[in-house]
Amino acid sequence: MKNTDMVVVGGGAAGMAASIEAACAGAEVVLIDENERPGGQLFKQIHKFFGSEVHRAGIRGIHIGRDLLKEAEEAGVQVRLNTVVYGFFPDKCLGLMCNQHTEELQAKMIILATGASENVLAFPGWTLPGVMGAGAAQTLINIHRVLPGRSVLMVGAGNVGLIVSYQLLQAGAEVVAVVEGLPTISGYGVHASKIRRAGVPIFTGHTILRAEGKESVERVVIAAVDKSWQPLAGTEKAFEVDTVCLAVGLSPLAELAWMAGCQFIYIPEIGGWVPVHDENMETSVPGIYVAGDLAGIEEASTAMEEGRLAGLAAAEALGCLSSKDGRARKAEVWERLAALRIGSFGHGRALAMEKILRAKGVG
Amino acid sequence: MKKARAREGIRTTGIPSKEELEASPGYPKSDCLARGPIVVIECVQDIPCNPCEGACPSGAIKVGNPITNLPVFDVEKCDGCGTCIPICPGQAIFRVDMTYQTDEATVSFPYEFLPLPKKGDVVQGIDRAGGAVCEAEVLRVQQPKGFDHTAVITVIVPKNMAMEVRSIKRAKR
Amino acid sequence: MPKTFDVGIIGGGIIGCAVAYYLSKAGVSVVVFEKDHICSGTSNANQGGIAVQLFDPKTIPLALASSELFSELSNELELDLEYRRSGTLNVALHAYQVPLLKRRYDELIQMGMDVRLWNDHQLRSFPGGDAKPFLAVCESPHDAQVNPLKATYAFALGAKRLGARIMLHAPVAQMKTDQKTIRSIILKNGEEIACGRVVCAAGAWSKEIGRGVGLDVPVEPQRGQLIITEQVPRSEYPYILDADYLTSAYGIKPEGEDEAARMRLKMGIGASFAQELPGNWTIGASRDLVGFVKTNSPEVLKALAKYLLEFMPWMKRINCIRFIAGYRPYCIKDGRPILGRVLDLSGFYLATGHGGEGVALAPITGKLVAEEITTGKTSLPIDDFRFDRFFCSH
Amino acid sequence: MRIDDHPILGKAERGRSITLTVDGSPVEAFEGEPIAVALMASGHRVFRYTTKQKGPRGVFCALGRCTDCIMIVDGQANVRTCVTPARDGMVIEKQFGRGPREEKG
Repeated sequence: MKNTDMVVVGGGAAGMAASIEAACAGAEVVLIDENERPGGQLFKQIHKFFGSEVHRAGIRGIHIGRDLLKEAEEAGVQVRLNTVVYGFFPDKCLGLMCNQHTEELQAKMIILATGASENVLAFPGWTLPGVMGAGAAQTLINIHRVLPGRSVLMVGAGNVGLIVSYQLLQAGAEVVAVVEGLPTISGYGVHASKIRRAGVPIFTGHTILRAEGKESVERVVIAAVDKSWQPLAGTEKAFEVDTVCLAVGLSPLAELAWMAGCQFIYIPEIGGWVPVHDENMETSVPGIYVAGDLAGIEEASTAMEEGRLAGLAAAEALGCLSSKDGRARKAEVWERLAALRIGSFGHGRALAMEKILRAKGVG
Repeated sequence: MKKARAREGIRTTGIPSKEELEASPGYPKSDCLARGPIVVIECVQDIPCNPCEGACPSGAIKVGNPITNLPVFDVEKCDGCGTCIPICPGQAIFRVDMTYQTDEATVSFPYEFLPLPKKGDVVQGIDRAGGAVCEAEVLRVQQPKGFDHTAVITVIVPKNMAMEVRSIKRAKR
Repeated sequence: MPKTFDVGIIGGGIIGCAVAYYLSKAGVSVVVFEKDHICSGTSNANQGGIAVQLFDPKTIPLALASSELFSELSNELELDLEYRRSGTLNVALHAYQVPLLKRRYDELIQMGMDVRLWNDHQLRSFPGGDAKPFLAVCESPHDAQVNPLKATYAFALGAKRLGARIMLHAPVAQMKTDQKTIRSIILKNGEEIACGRVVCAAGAWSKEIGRGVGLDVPVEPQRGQLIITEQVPRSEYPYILDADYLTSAYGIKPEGEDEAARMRLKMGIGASFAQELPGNWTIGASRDLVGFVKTNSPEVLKALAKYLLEFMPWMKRINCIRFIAGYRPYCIKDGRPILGRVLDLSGFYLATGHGGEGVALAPITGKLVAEEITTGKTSLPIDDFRFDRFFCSH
Repeated sequence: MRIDDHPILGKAERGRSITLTVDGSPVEAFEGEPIAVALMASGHRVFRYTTKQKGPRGVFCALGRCTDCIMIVDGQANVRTCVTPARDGMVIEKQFGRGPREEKG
């Protein structure tokens, strides 16, 4: 069996940042991703990021992704693409599969940065072709450069729903409306303003009743809902669309963390079941770290910071960083992370993170 | 009346209300508009974000600590250069020049759609709700490399529309 | 005053639930103590096979009766258990297996079973093209498959409908006895429940339960690993077995013809490939005694996959979607189940040690143990399965 | 419905033009792009029909996770077209349940 210092599973924002930090500290790092190219969801984030200069605010996600790839290469991270981690076995041994061949790789430290998957919403007609995740539509338009349809109804006015609506417009589709069950828009108001200026109505307090069509979506019906989420009779509106995008939240992709025996905690605000971890992102299983959406659904900026934190902490645990240097470097990241979790949009996530730390007994 | 107001505002409609705008420290007081071209920051939520602060060459925008502070705009220092417009990830910064002509003002805004209009095109001016409110003549389309594909378009509109027009109607592709 | 039931059953797997059902049907008041939740131990990690042709001849009458009971249970329990008589093929891939297979065939014929040995044409026409040629195949067309999860839940729900109480997350701490007679059960949370009789259906955990009343129940957890594939079209032969399962019955040492085969035997791997109703194949099975360790090992998974391709090379391009491990409650003395009363402890019954045959034998186990509790007699003889057998010298 | 030009991403860079056969008809694709992308670009929306309800399915997650877009590719069923790169000459068929359409005489 092959051995290495560190394996990072998932080559998205968190995994790349973790790999770079650990490799720069001198660890031998293998970064594994099941896709043909690394970057995770960064390469479909074609909008400019928020935050401050240290978070690379004002830069588009694609460019941050390109920079991370370059840094990873320069740091000597071994990137293995098209490789699925199919199992987590005892003694930190990972089962890998690539081109129908399997092998095992054992690591002293493992960082799981497996990301998240989109939630679905069931309604009559939701299985029809044309109903898809908002993230799916974003992949199609921004990476593969193909429109999923000509006219779209977006369900969900969180940041994903708002951003993807805007990007669908940029790609040349029409977005007939954004529907949000809550009475208010939960994403950033500025994202909502952009699509309102572009002529897209946002129906808060509304839900999708059904999608209709013979072989694929041809029409949707929405309606206002009361306080108990029941549709109000007489408020139905119909739209002729060929696509419905669902932006109704994300859930951590936690299979490997479950297999590794990590302790979990249920926190709906950040996606449901998430692995408990300490301030170094280390889980209840010593030597196994988590970062990014797996550690609680947030955004690319926080994912990168969490990745850096996990990479530094794991490098420190390996002895690649002195505890003095490690502590100083981690303190910088903690500060940057804290800055992203303040205000009315960040407060709930900050509380959720405190809950996780308390569950680990370090809060 | 009260009920109607509860349904307004950025959290409900996606459009900042008049009250929200006027309460924001980035939104210039109406008497400042007569001075010449100045930026109008329509940032009304405590998003952790501050690139506008660093972008301004004359130090007219202050966010400070924490970065969820709303940007504070100092009209005295603003020379209306508009460097901040393409930088704002929320596309919430505009420029208004009420001194352009007697009856006409100019409005500059970020724009990321194709096709781009050309100087001299007469297009429809669009307000914050996406409605066409007036005709607008394209005065300038700036898209230098540093803007990273965010064009900044300047249109000429009737003066009374300068604080309403925030974009233009997208042309069919 | 503690709560009172006629019978307390320890274990909410398929055996415990089946015993609870048949007792409830006989009008007995029953409580099931399950330390976790229904089907959380062994009954959720197996292939649901009723491969009668592999059974030890002493157990075959029970297996046949059990399969008969299954054929009625979907109606009786008002839930489709996916019971189907899809048949099994027992396959000899290696020369040393051929006489074993033929010997077993003769035995089964003598017992009156409808089994067939394949002729040359059938051997050649097995689907799969370039398959390693099968040297001999014994087909048992009445062997069956059932969905083990549905069956366990159906028994539990059926018992509940008839008034049984099922206590989940209720691990047993101790059993109170008085004058060599069971009196009550005390749960880990301190609750005491009086029951005149106790059935230990604790599967792989039976040793610990037995120890609590001073009995040495010779059951150990045997780990079994399975791979589950994606759904593919239904095969004409959805249940394929390996003649190596007969080696222990006839005291023959299996031969490793090459390194891979030697490794396979070392890991306790024998072919048991079963296609479930939705189309997924379960690829088993491995057996090893490693204590309560429920993790999979990559070596076993790879060896299983490799072995599968010796039988069905066309599966090379099929995706595996999961793998699981479970405990088989294995009787380390003779591999046979342990059923019925215990002489030294009045009111204590065993229904355990079913190894890899718990699902197949669940209905008959439930029926016979219930009969013994309610009437003192059983409709099929169970002397060969009694706990006392370990202490009688033959 | 390909996006040839884009305000942020510019002109599309694509692989070599190739041809797939989809349910017997030629479909243009670009080498290396996911099969599903070529199908969507040529207006295909239904990729398969489900086993029990015979309901149509198309691309749902576009990440290789949900398996809604599986088709028969070069005779092999259950191929996730959203993550399988297109190669010249590939033969692609709609999947009916677990495999090809059952011809009933």
